Amino acid sequence: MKENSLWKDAFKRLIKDKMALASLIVVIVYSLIAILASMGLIASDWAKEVGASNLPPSAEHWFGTDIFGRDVLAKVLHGTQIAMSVGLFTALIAIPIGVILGAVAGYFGGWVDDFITWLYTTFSSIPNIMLLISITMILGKGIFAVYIALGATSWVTLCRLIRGEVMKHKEREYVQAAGAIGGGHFRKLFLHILPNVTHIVIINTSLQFQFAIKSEVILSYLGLGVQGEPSWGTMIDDAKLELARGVWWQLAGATMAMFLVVLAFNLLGDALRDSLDPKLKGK
Amino acid sequence: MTSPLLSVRNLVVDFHTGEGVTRAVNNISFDIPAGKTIGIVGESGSGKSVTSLAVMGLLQKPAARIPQGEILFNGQNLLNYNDAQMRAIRGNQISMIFQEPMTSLNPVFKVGDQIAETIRIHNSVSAKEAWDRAVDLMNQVGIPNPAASAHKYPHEMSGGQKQRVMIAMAIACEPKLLICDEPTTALDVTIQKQVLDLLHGLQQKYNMSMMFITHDLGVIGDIADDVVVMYRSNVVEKNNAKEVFYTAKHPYTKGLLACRPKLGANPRRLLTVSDFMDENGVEKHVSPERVVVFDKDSEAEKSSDILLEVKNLVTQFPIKGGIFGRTVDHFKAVNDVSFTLKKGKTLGLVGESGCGKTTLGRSILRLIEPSSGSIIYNGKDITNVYAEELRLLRRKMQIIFQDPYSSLNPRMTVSEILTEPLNIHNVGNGRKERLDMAKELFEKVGLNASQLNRYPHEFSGGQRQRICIARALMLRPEFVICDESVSALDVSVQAQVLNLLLDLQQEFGLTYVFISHDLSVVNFIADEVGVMNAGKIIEMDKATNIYKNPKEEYTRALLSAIPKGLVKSDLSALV
Amino acid sequence: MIKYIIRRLLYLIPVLLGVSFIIFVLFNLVSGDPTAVLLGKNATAKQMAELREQLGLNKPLLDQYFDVVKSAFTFDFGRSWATKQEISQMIIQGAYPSMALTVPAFIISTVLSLIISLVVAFYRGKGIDLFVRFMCIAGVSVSALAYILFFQYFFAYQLGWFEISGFEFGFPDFVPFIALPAIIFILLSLGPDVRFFRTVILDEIYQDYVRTARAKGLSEVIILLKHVLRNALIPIITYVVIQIPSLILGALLLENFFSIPGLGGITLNALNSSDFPVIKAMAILSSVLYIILSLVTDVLYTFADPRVKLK
Amino acid sequence: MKGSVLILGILLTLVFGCSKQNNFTEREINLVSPEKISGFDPINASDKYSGNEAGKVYEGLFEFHPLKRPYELMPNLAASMPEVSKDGLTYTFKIRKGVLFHDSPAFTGGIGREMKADDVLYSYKRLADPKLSAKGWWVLDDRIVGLNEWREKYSQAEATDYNEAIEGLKKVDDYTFQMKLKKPYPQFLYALAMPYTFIVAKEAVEHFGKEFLNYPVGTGPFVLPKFDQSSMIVYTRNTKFREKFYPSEGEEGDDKLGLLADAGKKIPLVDKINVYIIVESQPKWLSFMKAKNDMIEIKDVNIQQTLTPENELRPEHKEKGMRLFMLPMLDVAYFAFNHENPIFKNVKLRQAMNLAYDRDGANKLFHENTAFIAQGPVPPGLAGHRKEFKNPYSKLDIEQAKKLLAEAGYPEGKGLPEITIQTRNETVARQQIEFFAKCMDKIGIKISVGMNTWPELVNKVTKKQHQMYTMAWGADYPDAENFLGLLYCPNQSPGSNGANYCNPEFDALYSQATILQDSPERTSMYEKLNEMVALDVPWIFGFNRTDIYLTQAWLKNYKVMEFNHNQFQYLNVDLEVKKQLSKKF
Repeated sequence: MKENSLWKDAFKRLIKDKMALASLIVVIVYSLIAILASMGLIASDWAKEVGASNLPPSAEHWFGTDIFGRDVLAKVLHGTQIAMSVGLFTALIAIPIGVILGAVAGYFGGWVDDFITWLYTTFSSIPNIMLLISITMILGKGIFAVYIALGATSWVTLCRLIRGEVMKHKEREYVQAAGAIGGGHFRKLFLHILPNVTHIVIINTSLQFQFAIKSEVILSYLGLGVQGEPSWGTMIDDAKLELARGVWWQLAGATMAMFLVVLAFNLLGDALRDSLDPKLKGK
Repeated sequence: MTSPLLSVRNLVVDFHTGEGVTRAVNNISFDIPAGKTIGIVGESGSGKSVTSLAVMGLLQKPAARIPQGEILFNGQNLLNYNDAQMRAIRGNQISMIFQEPMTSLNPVFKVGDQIAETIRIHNSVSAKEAWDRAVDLMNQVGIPNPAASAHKYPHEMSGGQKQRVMIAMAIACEPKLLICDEPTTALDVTIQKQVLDLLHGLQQKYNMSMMFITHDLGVIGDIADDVVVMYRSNVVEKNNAKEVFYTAKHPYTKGLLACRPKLGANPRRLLTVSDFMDENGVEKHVSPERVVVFDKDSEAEKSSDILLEVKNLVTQFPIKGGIFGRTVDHFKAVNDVSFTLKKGKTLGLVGESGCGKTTLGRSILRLIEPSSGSIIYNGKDITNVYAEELRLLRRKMQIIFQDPYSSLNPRMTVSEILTEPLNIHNVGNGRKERLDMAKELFEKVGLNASQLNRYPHEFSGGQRQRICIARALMLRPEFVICDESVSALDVSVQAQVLNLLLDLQQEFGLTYVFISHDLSVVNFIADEVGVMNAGKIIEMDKATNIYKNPKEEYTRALLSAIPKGLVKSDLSALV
Repeated sequence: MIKYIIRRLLYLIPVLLGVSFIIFVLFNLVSGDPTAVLLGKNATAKQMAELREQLGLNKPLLDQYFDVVKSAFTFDFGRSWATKQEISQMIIQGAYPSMALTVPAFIISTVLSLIISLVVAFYRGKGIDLFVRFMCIAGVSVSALAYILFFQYFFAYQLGWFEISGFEFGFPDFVPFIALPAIIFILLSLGPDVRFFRTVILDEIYQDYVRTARAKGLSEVIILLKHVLRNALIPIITYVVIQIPSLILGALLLENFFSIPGLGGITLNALNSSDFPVIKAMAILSSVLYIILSLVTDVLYTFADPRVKLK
Repeated sequence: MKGSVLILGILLTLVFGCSKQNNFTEREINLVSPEKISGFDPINASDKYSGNEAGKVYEGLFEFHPLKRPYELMPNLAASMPEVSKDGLTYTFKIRKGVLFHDSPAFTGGIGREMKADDVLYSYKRLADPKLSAKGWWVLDDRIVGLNEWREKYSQAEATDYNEAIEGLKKVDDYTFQMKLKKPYPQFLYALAMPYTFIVAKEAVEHFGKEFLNYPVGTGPFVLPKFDQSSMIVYTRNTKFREKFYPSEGEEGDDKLGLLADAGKKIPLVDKINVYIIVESQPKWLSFMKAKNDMIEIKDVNIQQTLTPENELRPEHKEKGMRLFMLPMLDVAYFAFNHENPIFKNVKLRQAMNLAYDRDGANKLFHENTAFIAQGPVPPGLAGHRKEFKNPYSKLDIEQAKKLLAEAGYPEGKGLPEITIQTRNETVARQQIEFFAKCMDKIGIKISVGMNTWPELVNKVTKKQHQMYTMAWGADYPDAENFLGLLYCPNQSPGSNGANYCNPEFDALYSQATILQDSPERTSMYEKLNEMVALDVPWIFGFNRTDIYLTQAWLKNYKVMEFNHNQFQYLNVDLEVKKQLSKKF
C-alpha cells in the first residue's frame, strides 16, 4: 500500500473514468484558451474586420464572419475568456460567502444559525432574476456586475449544503477529539471540519461554473450581460435576429463552444461527486 | 449418515477491483447437516461474511466472482441457479439475519408489513392472512403486544426488538437454513443473551439448520454443534464444537479462545493470537508465565493519592417544545453521580446503551458542560474553569473514543494527527522535535514509524485505535478516559489493545476511567467497577468483588448475560 | 404538528421583513426616480414633481419602507405605476398562462425524470446508464435561447406541429400553444433532475435494508419501486417542492418568445419600467410561496418518512 | 429511455395537428402589436401601439385623412373644421349629432347615449386632472386659458371638481363649444387628433373608477367590452356605429391601387379585428409567414428576408401575393452629446465624430439601405426640411475628421477620454453602437457601450448623467416644431432636449417661429432653424428611417400611414383571395 491521501485517491479514481478524464481535459483546454486570450495571445484581434459581413464558414474562416465581418472563431475564443472568467469569479465570490456563513451557522448553531438561516431563506425566497437585475442596475452594466450579481445569488445553495454537512461533522468523534486535545473553535471548524466538507465545495463549484456560464446567456438576452466585447451570451443573443436570415454559424459556434464546456463541467461534477463523496466510495 | 443440507465444496471467491484481484475466500469446504447449527468464526476480513453472501447469492456482481467451487443445497448447486430460481430460494428455504438491526429494516414501512411481505413473496396468501401470520411470528420471537407492535415503524423499536423482527422475517417461511451474520454484535450483552436463546429455541422448534457467523467464539459456545474457524480466507479448523473448545488444534483457534477476558481469573496480560503463532502462521509455544493468574488486589493499596473526585454530578439536556421551541423540561443523562479515583488506578464504568456512561465521561472532561455538581481534579475544582485554564487542563486529561473509524480526521496524515496536540500546546521545539516525539509514541503503541505519513484509512481498525491512543498520550496526560475504546474491535484485536492500555498505564503511571458495556472487559482492566443504569451509579465495588458478590439485581442480570460457552477457566490447557 | 405549522408560518414575519427591506433598498433607493419613465417622452419637470408627490416618493424613507412592510403583511399591493392596473388582477391573470405552461411541464418532467432515473439506477454502471445520463446532461448543456430559436423555427414553423406563439385561455385550447415551450422546459429540466434523482436512488440502493429485501427473495424491480423509491422520496420531495416558486418566473424566456402572457413577462416589464409596486408584489408573493412550500415539504416528509416528527 | 420516448410520443400526438387552421369565413383581420398593451385610457396612450388600440374604440374630434398625402386633418367627431377668431386664440367647435357611445352598464339601461359637447369638455378636463397625471397632459399644458390654474387648484385637494367653469373651455350648446388659447398654438388641431384627446363618457369613467382603463366605452367603430392582459385582443364591429363612409377621394393613383374600391361604403368593413401581442421578432415573422397575421411591421433583421438588395419585395413573397409598403418615417435617429459636458462644447470634435461615422455602412447593416441619412433634426416630408440641403458633416470623410479632431486638440484621439454611449438593453442598439465604436476607432476615439433598461436610460438622461446616448424621436404630429423643440434650450433635461443643447440664436428664432400658423414664412424660418443647427452638429445625425410593412394579398385598403390609429376602420378583407392563397402557405 502506497502512501495516499484521500485527494490523491480521488484524483486517481477520477482519471480512471474516461469520460471524466475527457471532461477534465476539455476544462483544462478551455482554461488555457481563456488564459491565453486574457493575456492577448490569441483572439486579441477579434474586433478586426477580416472579410465581408456574414460570410458562411469556409476554410479561411472556420466559423464564418459576423455582421461586422469579424471572425466568429476569434469571437468564440474571446468569449471563452469571458465565460470562464464569469464562472471563476462567480465561484470566487460565492464560495467564501457560502462556505464561511454555512460553516459558522452549522458549527455554532443558536442565534448565529438562526440569523444566517434567515438570511439565506430571505435571499432564496426572492426570485433570482430580480436580484440579478437590481444588482446589475446598481453596479452599472458590464462583466463586473455580472460577476457580483451571479456570485451574490449563488452562495445560497452552497451555504445551505455546507451548513448541513458541518452540522453532521461537528458531532463526529474526530472533532470531539480535536476539542479534547485542547483545540479551539477555530481549529475545530477550519482545520478539521472544513477540509472534510471540501468535496462539497468542489462538486458545487463545478456545477456552479456551468450554471454561471449559462446564466450569462440569459443576462445577455436581458441586455444585462457583458458589454463592448463578444461573449457567448451576446453571440447567441445576436443570433435571435440573425437566424431568420439564415446566419446560423454564430449561433452554432457559440452554442457548440458552450455546449462542450458546460457538458464537461456537468460530467466532471458527476465524476467528482462519485470520486470525492465518501458516501459513494467504493461503489 | 444422510447427505448434508448445505455443502460448500472448494469454494473460491475473488473480488475484482480497479487495483486488481483479491481472494476473499480460498478453496473452503464445509457441510451443514439438517437441523444442526454450524458456527463460523473468524476476525473481520477473514472471508466468513463473503461465504454467507455467496450461499445467499447476494454477492455484488460483477466485482465478486466465483471461479471455482460448489454450493450444494439439498444436492442442487446453487451457483447454477439463475436469478429467479435464487429468489425462490432466498427468504423461503434459506434466510438470513444481519449484523445491523438498526439499518437492516426499511425505515419507512411498518414492521408488520415487512414481515408479511416475506410471506407473500413465497406463499399465495391474502394480505390479511399474511399480516396475521406476521403478528403470530412476532409473538413467537417474543415481541410484547405483537398485534400493536406490528403497526410500529422500525425507529419506534429498540435494537433488540428490531433484531427480533429480523428474526421473525427470516423464519417467516420456515426456512431450512438460517444464516446469522453476527446477529448480536451490535446489541447490549443482556439483549445478546436473549437473542441467542431465542435463536437457539427457534432452531430447535423448526428443526432448522443454522449457520452462525461471529468473531467471538464465546458467543456460539452454547448453541453451535460444529465450528468452522476461518483465518485469512482459509478454513483452519473444522470440528465438533466441544472438540474445538477443549482441544483446539490450530494455534489461531487457541488464540481466539484465550484472548477473551474471563470473568474470574485472568493473567496479568491477556493472551492474544500472536502468543500462539507468528506472523506466518507457524505455531509458537506460550511461555508459562504468560498464563499465571494475576491477583489485582495484591497491589491495590499501593497508591493512596486521590486524583479525581466527582461529587453529585448532573448533566442534563433540554427538551424543547411549544411554538417558539422553548425549553420545557430537562432530560438528566447523568443524575447525581459521585465517585473518587486514586492515582494510577482504573475505574471501570459499565452499563447498557443509554445509561449515561458516555455523557458522564465527557462531562468529566468538560467536553459536555455539566449542569451541577463538581469535578475536583488533583485537588482543584475544575467545574467552572474556562478558556486558557481549561485548555491547560486538556494536557492532563485525555479521552480515547469508541469508533476508531470516525475519531481520526480522514484528511490528515497520522503524523499531523499526532503532532497537532503538540502544536496546540506548544510542546516541543519545532517540527522536527515534535515529529520525533510522535515517532517515539507511535512505536510505543506498536506501530511502524515508517507509516507515519499515511492517512488513517490505510490502517486497520485495531491500528487506528492504537493511533487514537498515541494521540491521547502525546501530551503525556495523567488521566485518560477510555470510552468504549475496544468495543468496536474483534475479540482478538481487543485483547491486544487492552494489553497495550495496561502496558502504557504502567509505563506512564496513567489513571483510567474505562467505560464499556462489556462487564468481562471492565472486570479485566479495572480496579474498581461502577455499574450505571439510568444516569446513576447503582453499584460500585472492587472489580474482584463485583462478579463474586453482585448486590443489585441489575448487576446480576449483566453478569449472567455474559456468554460463558464451553470456555474453561483453566488457561494452562492451552499452553 | 399544528404548533410546528404555526411556528413556521410565524417565520414568515422575519422573512417578509427581510424581503421588503432588500427589495426596498435595491429598487427604491438605488434605482432612482421612476417618474420620468412613467410620464413618457414629453414629460415636464413640474409634472414629474407632481407625480413624485402622488406616488409618495417625497415621504421620509422610513415611512416609505413602512408602506412596503404594510403591503407585505396586508397583501394590498395597490396598482401598478406603469400600467395602472390592479396588481392583484395582473397577477391572477398572469398566473393562469404561467401555470398552464409550467405546471404540466414541471409535472411531466419530474415524473419522466423519476422514471428515467429508476431505469438508469436499475442498469447502473452499464452502457445504457451512461448513455441516458450523457444524453440528459447534453440536453441541458445547450442554452435555452438556442433551443427556443431552433425549435420554434423548425417544429412550429417548418413542420407546423405547434402554434408558433400566443395563448388561449381554457383547456384544451391552450395545449397547442404551450406544447412546444413545455417540451423545451422538459428538455432543460431533465438533465439536473435525472442526475439528482439517480444519485439519491443510488444512495439508497447500497443501504442495508435493500440487502434485507434481497435476502427475502424480492426481485430487483420491486425493490427499486417499493423499497428504494419510498426512501428516496424525502430528498426528492425537497428538491421538487423547492423548485416550485421559481416556476412562477422560471419560464420567462419561454413566455417572451412564445407570447405567453404570464407572470414572467409581467415581472420583466415591471423591472424594465421601474414599476416598484409590481416588483414588490412579485417578490413578496414568491417569498410567501417559498415559505409555505417549504412548510408543505416538511409536512410531506411526515407522510413519506414515519421517522420525521414535526415539533 | 423507453418511458421517455413513450411519453414524448403521447405528447406529440396530443398536439400534432392541433395547431389552428386559418379562418376563411369570418370577415376578420389579424394584426400584431409588438408591445404589450397596458390599458385603454386614452389620456395615457402615449406610444404608437397603445394609440393604435385606443383608436379602434375611441375617437377624437379630428382625424388624418386615410388616403390623402401630405397628411390632412378632417373632422371626425367634429361636424366641421372649427371657426377661429382673428387673433387665432378662440376656437369654436361644432360636433357631430347622433354620435352614440358604446353600450355599457355604465349608462342607465345599459344603452349608450348620445355624445354631447359636455363629454368633449369633460374629456379635455380629464386630461388636465392633476389626480390622473396623464401622459398626454403636455399637449394642453399652458395652452388653454384657465386650465392650468384649475389643475393647480386641485392638485392638493381631495377630489377634482369637473363642474367648475374654466374660461378657456366653454360650452355653448349641446353641440357647440369654445376653447380659448393663452397664446397662438399652431399645432392645436393636431393635438385634437391625437389619442390623448379622444372623447370618453363621464358615466363610464365614474362607473368603472380605476378599472376604467379595462372597460373602453368610446364612440369608435369597434367594441371591446373588457380588456384582459392577454396575448390577444379581439374587437368586434360596433353595430350602432354612426353613418360614416369610406372616402371617395385620395392621393393621385390611389384608385389604380384599388384603394378606392370601397369608396362610399359604410365603415367599418370588417366584423372583427384580432390583435396578437408578439414581442419577439422571430415568432412575429414566422406567424406572418404562416398567414396567421395579415400585416407585419418589418424591422431590423427581417428587412433582409423581405427585400432584395434592390429594395424590392423578394419573389418568394410576391409569389404568395404579399404586398410591400415603404414609407419614409417622420422620425430621426441620433446619438446625442451631453452639451453640459465640457468636452462636447468643442464643435470641431462634434464635427469630426460626425464625419467619421460611416452612415452608409450602418444603413446597409442595420436598415438594408432603406433608411435615409439625416441631414438635420427635421426629417424629410415636413415643412422645414429642404431636399437640396446636404449637411457637410453627414458624410464619411475620415481625413477631414482626423484633421478636425487634431484641430479640436485631440490629435489621433490623444487626450480624449473613452466615451460611453448609453443605450437601451436591446441587441440591435448594442450592435449599432459597436459599429459606431468601430468607426470612431478609425480616428482614434474610444467608445464603449452602456446598456440600460428603459428607466435607467431615462434617469441618466433626465439627470444629465451621461456623455452620449442614442435616441430615435418619432413625430407626435406632422410639424417641424416637434423636432426642433428637441434642441430648444428651455426644453433641456428633464425635458425633451436631452442633449442639453443651448444656442441663443436658435432659441430666439424658434420662439418666434413656433407661434406662427403654417405659412411660407414659417417654413422658411423652420428651414433656417434646421440648417443652422445642422451645421452646429449638436448630435451625431443618424437616419430618417423607413417604415416597411408587408401585408397579405387579402388585406384591402391598406395605405401606409404615420399617424395610423384611426386607420383600421377602413381596412377590408377579401376572403376569396385568402382561401385561394392559403394553399401556398
